[in-house]
Amino acid sequence: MRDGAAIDVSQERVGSAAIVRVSGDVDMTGSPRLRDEIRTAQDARPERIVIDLSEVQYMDSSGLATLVEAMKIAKNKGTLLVLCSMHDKVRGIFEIARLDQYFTIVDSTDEALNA
Amino acid sequence: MRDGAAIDVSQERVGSAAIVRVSGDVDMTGSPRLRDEIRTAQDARPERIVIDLSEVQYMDSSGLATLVEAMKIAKNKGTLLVLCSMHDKVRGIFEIARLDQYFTIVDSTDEALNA
Amino acid sequence: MSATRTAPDYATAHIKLELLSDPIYLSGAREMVSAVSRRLGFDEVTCCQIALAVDEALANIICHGYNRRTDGKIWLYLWPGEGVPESPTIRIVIEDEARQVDIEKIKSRDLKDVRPGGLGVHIIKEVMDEVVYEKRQKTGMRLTMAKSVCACDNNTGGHRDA
Amino acid sequence: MSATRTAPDYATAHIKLELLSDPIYLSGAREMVSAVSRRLGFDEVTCCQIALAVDEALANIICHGYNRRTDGKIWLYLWPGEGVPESPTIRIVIEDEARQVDIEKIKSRDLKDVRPGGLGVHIIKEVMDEVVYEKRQKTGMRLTMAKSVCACDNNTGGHRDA
Ligand SMILES: Nc1ncnc2c1ncn2[C@@H]1O[C@H](COP(=O)(O)OP(=O)(O)O)[C@@H](O)[C@H]1O
Ligand SMILES: Nc1ncnc2c1ncn2[C@@H]1O[C@H](COP(=O)(O)OP(=O)(O)O)[C@@H](O)[C@H]1O
Repeated sequence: MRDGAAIDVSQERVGSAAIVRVSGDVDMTGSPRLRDEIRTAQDARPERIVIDLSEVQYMDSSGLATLVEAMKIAKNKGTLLVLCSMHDKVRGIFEIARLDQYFTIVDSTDEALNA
Repeated sequence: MRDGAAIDVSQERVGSAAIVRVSGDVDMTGSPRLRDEIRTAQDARPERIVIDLSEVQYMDSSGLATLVEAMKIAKNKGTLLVLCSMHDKVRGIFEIARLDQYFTIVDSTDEALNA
Repeated sequence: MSATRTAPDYATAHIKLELLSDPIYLSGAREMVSAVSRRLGFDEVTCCQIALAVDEALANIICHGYNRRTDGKIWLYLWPGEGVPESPTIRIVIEDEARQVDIEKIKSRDLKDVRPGGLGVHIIKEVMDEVVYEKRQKTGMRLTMAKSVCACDNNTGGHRDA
Repeated sequence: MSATRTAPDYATAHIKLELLSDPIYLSGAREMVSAVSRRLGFDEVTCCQIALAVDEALANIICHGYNRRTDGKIWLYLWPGEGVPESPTIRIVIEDEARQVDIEKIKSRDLKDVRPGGLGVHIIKEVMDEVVYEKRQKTGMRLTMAKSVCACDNNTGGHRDA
């Protein structure tokens, strides 16, 4: 069966950090896949998880929920979680939800790896 | 009244050439505006008309009709008409309509000015 | 925010969309609304916000109304406002045949109590000018939303402080 | 290409869109179809082609069927195919209440006779696998279009030689 998700998620290990790259629409069909991938990254217990949103044009509250959950787990495990390369359109929804201060949001993966 | 067109058309004179720049969707709502702008350019009798399609993501047969008409007028007046910077998605419809050979299509405005 | 109203005048809607409560159709519905908003004269940011509100409303119907059943029906009706493109208006009504819930229960969590979920209704209310939930006559819910941009102000909404 | 059929089973459509014959709604309809096609598993190029076919069909109904009246009604019904995302299928039926024309008259100009216009029907037939025009029972026309991509072939259509 088709799962109807228009999203791609992959990850890469860079030193002690895991970079999770997302592309597509992070909506109700795509969020579960992002959640799985972040979980896998977290299970490997990296010091830092960078979530690269440069290829995300659309996110709804299911995406926010996924990232809030990831942040809670990261805080529990003492992992640093950083969001990077967010489009303005996507940042808008973080602001509406008052989550722009809750997350560490930086402009590039480089910055995220060194933040 | 709104006219519902999601298109912007402007023109610029560069030496003996007129460059017509289009952005947006060239569909039934947008084509008449493109047609008007090309007419205005043609009325000034430039040696060459360059139609820059770099910002056009979508074109339907009304756009093709507008460009075929412009080409007929150009041929009549002895003006050179060149299309440039066409996206692959847009080129597809020229191929389907077998119009890719009818027009002079080049990659950049520079090339179009010197073709 | 929970006034009881009579049913809208469906016959005058410019667009009616009926879709199954399957999440794979969320993107189709929101892209349609976004494209129409653009043609009505809304700027890019506002079009995205209107699409987001529609997406959140539909996702809530699928999750909470139909409990993730994918064969429920959802209707979306759209009316453009009269007027110039500098002051576009859009009115959207979304209806379902899902379970009816008390209007007071349709609300997001406290924003300060950060946890996964509980943001959809907040987003809808933040982004749209008018948001009214109500029970339909016999079965299901109705959500009426409207958004206008006045030519005279630059507030396209969405970033106001609550 | 002009077989007479019975009306489709409207009740089984996953999506039904009713819109006014106003060109400002063309983009909404095609963006919806494009987004749904993407979710069904079609590649980017094919999604654009399916959207183009829908746009051409609607534009023809507005121009030729309703003579550019903007208050006519148009219905679009959409069915996804059963099956895996590697072999997506989509079926689209478009109906109107506009004037009925003889099926033989619904055809584009000779491609070699280059002149403005006369390409829409050619594009629709080139881009879709199945294209059937017919008169509806009482009033108006019906266009049935389908497109499939077989997992086993790379031909996404549209660039075949006629
Ligand atoms: N269409 C709906 N039908 C039934 N209940 C709803 C609907 N929309 C919202 N609700 C209720 O409002 C609550 C808050 O919704 P929301 O802010 O979107 O957060 P979430 O969906 O994550 O719970 C939901 O938990 C649900 O109880
Ligand atoms: N929906 C329709 N209703 C009535 N006639 C149509 C319809 N679609 C196409 N036609 C007829 O088919 C002809 C060819 O259409 P098309 O190839 O799209 O070119 P054009 O629209 O530029 O004439 C039209 O001129 C018209 O006579």
